Amino acid sequence: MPTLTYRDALNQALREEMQRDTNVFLMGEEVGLYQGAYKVSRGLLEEFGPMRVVDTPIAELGFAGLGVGAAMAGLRPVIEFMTWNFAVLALDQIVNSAAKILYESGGQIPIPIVFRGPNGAALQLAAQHSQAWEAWLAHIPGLKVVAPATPADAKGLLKSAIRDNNPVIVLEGEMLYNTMGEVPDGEYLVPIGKADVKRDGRDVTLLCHSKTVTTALKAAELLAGQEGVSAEVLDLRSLRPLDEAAILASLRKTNRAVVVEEGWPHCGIGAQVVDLIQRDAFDHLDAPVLRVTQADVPLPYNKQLERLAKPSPDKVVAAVRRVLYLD
Amino acid sequence: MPTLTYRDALNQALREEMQRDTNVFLMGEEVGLYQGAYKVSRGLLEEFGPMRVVDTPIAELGFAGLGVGAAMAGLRPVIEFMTWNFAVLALDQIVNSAAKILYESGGQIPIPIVFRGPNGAALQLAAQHSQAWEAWLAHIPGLKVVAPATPADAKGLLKSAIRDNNPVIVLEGEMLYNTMGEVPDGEYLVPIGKADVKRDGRDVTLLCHSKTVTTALKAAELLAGQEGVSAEVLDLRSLRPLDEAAILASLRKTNRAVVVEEGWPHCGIGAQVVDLIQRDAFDHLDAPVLRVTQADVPLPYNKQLERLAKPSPDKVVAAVRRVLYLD
Amino acid sequence: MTTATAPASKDGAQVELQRRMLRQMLLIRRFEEKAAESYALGKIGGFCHLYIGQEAVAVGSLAALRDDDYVISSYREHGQALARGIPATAVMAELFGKATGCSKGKGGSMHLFDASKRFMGGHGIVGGHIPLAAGLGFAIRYRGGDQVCLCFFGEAAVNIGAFHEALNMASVYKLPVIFCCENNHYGMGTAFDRVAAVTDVVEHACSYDMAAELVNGMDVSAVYEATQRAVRRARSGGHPTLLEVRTYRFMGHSMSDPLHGVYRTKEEVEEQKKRDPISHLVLALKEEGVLDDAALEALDQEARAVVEEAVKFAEASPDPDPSELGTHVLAD
Amino acid sequence: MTTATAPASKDGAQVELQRRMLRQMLLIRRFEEKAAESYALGKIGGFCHLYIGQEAVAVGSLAALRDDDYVISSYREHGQALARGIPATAVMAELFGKATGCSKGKGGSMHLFDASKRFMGGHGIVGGHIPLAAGLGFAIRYRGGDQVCLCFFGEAAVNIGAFHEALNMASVYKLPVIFCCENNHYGMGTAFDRVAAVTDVVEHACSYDMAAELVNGMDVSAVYEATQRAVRRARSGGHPTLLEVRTYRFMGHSMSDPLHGVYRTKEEVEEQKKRDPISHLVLALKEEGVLDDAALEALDQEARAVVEEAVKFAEASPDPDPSELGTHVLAD
Ligand SMILES: Cc1ncc(C[n+]2csc(CCOP(=O)(O)OP(=O)(O)O)c2C)c(N)n1
Ligand SMILES: Cc1ncc(C[n+]2csc(CCOP(=O)(O)OP(=O)(O)O)c2C)c(N)n1
Ligand SMILES: [Mg+2]
Ligand SMILES: [Mg+2]
Repeated sequence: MPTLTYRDALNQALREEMQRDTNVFLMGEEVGLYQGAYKVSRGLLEEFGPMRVVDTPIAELGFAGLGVGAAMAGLRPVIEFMTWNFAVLALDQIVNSAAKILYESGGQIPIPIVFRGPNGAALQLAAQHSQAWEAWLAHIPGLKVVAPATPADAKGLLKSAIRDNNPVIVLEGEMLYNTMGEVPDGEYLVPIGKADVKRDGRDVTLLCHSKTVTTALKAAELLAGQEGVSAEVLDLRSLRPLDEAAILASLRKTNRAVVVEEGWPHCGIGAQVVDLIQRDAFDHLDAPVLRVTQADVPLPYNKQLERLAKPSPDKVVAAVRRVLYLD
Repeated sequence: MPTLTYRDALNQALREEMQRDTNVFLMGEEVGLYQGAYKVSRGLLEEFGPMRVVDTPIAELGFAGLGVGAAMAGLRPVIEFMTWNFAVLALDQIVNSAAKILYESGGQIPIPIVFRGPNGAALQLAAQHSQAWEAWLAHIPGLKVVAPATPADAKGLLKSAIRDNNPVIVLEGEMLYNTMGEVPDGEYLVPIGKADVKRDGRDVTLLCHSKTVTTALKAAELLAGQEGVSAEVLDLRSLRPLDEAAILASLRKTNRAVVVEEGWPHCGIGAQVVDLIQRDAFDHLDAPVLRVTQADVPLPYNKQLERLAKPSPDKVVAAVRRVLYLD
Repeated sequence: MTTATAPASKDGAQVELQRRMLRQMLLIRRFEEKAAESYALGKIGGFCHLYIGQEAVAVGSLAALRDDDYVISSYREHGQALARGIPATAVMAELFGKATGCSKGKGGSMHLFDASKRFMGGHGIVGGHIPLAAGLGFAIRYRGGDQVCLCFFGEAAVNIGAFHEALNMASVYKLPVIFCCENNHYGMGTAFDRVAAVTDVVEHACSYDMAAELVNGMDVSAVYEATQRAVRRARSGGHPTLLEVRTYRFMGHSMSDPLHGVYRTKEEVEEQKKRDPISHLVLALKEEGVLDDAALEALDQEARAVVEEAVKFAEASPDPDPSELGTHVLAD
Repeated sequence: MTTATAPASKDGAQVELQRRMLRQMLLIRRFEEKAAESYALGKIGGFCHLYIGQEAVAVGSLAALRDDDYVISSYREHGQALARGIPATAVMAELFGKATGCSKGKGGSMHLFDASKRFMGGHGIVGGHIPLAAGLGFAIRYRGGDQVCLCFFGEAAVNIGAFHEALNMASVYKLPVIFCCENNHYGMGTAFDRVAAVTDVVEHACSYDMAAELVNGMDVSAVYEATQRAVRRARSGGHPTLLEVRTYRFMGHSMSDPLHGVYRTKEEVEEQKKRDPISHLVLALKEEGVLDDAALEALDQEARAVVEEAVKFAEASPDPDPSELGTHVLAD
């Protein structure tokens, strides 16, 4: 299987879907001439021309809404936000237009649109540019939300998102774009709504998604080495809908869990996962489910403070030790 | 003690604080000449004049940002959103300006501002006008979030919010504006961050806020009558920070809990409350904590469907029966 | 910018068009009166924004469109839905929240949809649908079609960012969109001149290098003709137009708002009622000798009958099945 | 709209002012060169947007302000922070993320603050600080003061809704705000004419009944004088002004963007460099006989020394204490 970066896997998914269906187009800031702020759209303008790879003004609300309107007419827009931080300006269109028109119209008008771009912190971009929005987006009925962690999942989930007849949020990671992995050639779809066991284990389940999959895998290594603890790493991949069956199955096996996420703690993804587990696997729980999240602060610029604020393998190990009552 | 409506209690709080501190001003759509879309600001223009009771264009992002700028210069703006549904347009200013400037500036510039208005569904206003945003707002560090359920709490919390040196979100309820209750005259402050036992009980804790306090109280009545179940009703009042001590104290007494909220389930306030309880009172829990929320759908216009979608005393009773293993 | 003038002479087709427009305006007027009545009786819930006084805008502009064009609007859209040809039965049933409504009872007054008529809603966030209109226009251009998209909104929406972002994009991408601003001078209880630095909405067209026209919204023919010119521009080169149509609402902002309120005087409303677009057209047709009292009465009776029928249909229709609560959240 | 012209004759104070402005421009230029160097060495992280080429805008406009006026800007604000008088040490330390930085190391390059200088940030969401400027202006008017607020932003921000909402409100409420658009022709890799229907930013003033002026941003005196006129309008009647200052950035958009990239040619950048605002002023002063090579060299050495000192200070300063992670989330 070819090895690709996460960036190129996304690029391949876009290219293949645009070749497959002329209704698919890409729109956003710098996606065309500049080849994408993070080069995800490299070469697409040249291949598909300016009607299908559309540079926009800085007008997140406007071009997100334009995308929804185009989807109302049956096109399949892929809207790139340079980062999800700026998409906060467009939430009205995502929430009040994209997620509601099908329902309000009594089922007449589906909105097949993808909103995608990097989510969460990179390095030292400070508070306004370092936010992880999955909890907000997953809160909204009418949306689907995915957050791939590997190049293969990035390709497979983006392709599924583009073919879905609903608004799908694809959360990428700036820090993931350069990561490498094997990616199946050609037709390769990862179904939305399916979690994936990234590492098998017996003693505890680490629930994670996007960048925190790496964090969890590193923690699992440490745990295997230092403590002889066998941690299962379950990559949620899809945050709405959650793969409840997979989460519960793993939990029933390990009886202990730690949820790791990049976002803030209060009403985060982890809170929902905890809610599910304690509700549907109460009697299987041998310890409270713990969470590792970003510190509950705006992200600071200083490098040391920033590192302190982010989830880390060490923090995950510490949480696992607690759920295993090793302390 | 005088009996007032929730609306007039808010009005009194605004009037008193504007009399007390000339830095306080009110701004929003229709707050002045029209006396407020829901008449919360009745009479204020006449008393304080157009510089302190300011009608705005329909420009939620703009006037929210204008308020934040005024707060940067030391004024204490109260920004009214006609409803929180429209505030989605202003979230960038709330999240990226109001909640971050103190931190980004290394503590130099506090933002003493209140954002207030009705939140959640009223009657048959359909999907775009019937949304409860507390989970989103409570997610954000740098904000405080309160949601009063009674006229007295409305007065006491709004006054505390206006005197707070931070951005405070005050979530009101259109369906609450006409409800009556005793309200202390003059200086009356309810501290932000304190829950309130609205009804004492032994067997189960109902955790609620805003409109669902009434729902929970009705359910408690039904439970006392039909089942001889003694339900404690704990009104969270403050959603960020949560009064964790009060929640845990009640739970340690009753060992069972149901969280009732108006918002959607996924990553809702209830999820965070569940997370807290199972983490810090795991050994006190005799049953999973259950949640009653709005159905996970955009709110429909039709009256019957709308009723089906909303939390109700019956749904709370059913959940309580389950946590008591009465079924 | 030019102001529309009536055509010099009339042929049979024109008379026929005007009679059709009169019929539509009467239908809207009677429909809205009945909606008010039904609202008072508690048959209609939620917000209900009536169109009385503004009939000429929907009727005149939509008369200039083809069936395959798109239409999109705000929450004050009953009149546009009817003028676009959605049956009064389906519109009234929607207001009643019934399963037979044009949005299956799930949308209500503010969210009327009929995809078969390319009537794309009914939207409740002020200004929020203006970018959607740009998107519909974008889809037309993408496919190389010669349709247009007609987008209605109130003057108060001009103060919100979405309007500006959408107009700029429509001009940059050359989208066949007609932005039809119904300037009725008030956004709820706020007069436009209290909250807008410039009250001639057409001025904004200059910032976007866009064609614009200021239109008398009480003259249905003027609206029709101005829209025709805009449609021509849009169909030929995809050029967008900003139409500012001056009109007036004779009722309160919504059913919960008093008739004139504190923000305008009773006298002002009475004065404006003298410009009633229906009377205006009736007078013109009578002067031309193509309408008499009997014919008018017949048209009016016809409108009333259609509305009666609509109410009966709505009353008799079932509520959506409870299972509908969970359908249409996601498409298959 | 008028274009600024140089004053007819010069007195000692004017010469003094021009020397001060030259000193500031040199400081900014040398500071930014050093920032680029430090970024390459990994001493500065995150995004870093340099101001080289645009020095005359910050220096000319801020020279027209009083100490009690407010200043607010975007993420490309190193130059403005320095011209406003924040010590180079505190600015450089902030870029280094140190506890001695003007934002205690928590803000970084994009979030420079100094409340004592009424420098209100450093904001990273394009257009997001323009409503904040209106709010600062509102506070001035609320208190009956005669200060002004000067707000810098790039031309690409004109396409976003916040700009329009803020300008309308500033005009409606008569706020003493000067909206200073630094038109450097590009927003990242996008030329303005590819994404804006109208490329003369001043045109937008018409929609808001606002005074406006188009200014040569490579001529520091022209910027100074235009700002003075705007300041006068603001102090007297609270009238806002939109200044469009035409300038050019000689570097990439940020440190991670190549010097010219695919969106502009090397030749274009070289051509623009001939308009260098520093050379322009130096030439003028030399022609007037008030500056010679030695004096220039002395000024430049002084600037270099200040910057050296700033880097030393930043290097030597400590990181914030780990406990600072949780402070300043909320005020007491
Ligand atoms: C963004 C937003 N803010 C506020 C409202 C509440 N609101 C509904 S209609 C309206 C007035 C709109 O006036 P205009 O655009 O002139 O349309 P008209 O009602 O006159 O037809 C307001 C403020 C809303 N729906 N959306
Ligand atoms: C709302 C928003 N969208 C996108 C970005 C990413 N971004 C940062 S700077 C920039 C270009 C801005 O150009 P301009 O306003 O002309 O300022 P300049 O960089 O030229 O000084 C973009 C797109 C952002 N910060 N905020
Ligand atoms: Mg209006
Ligand atoms: Mg620029």
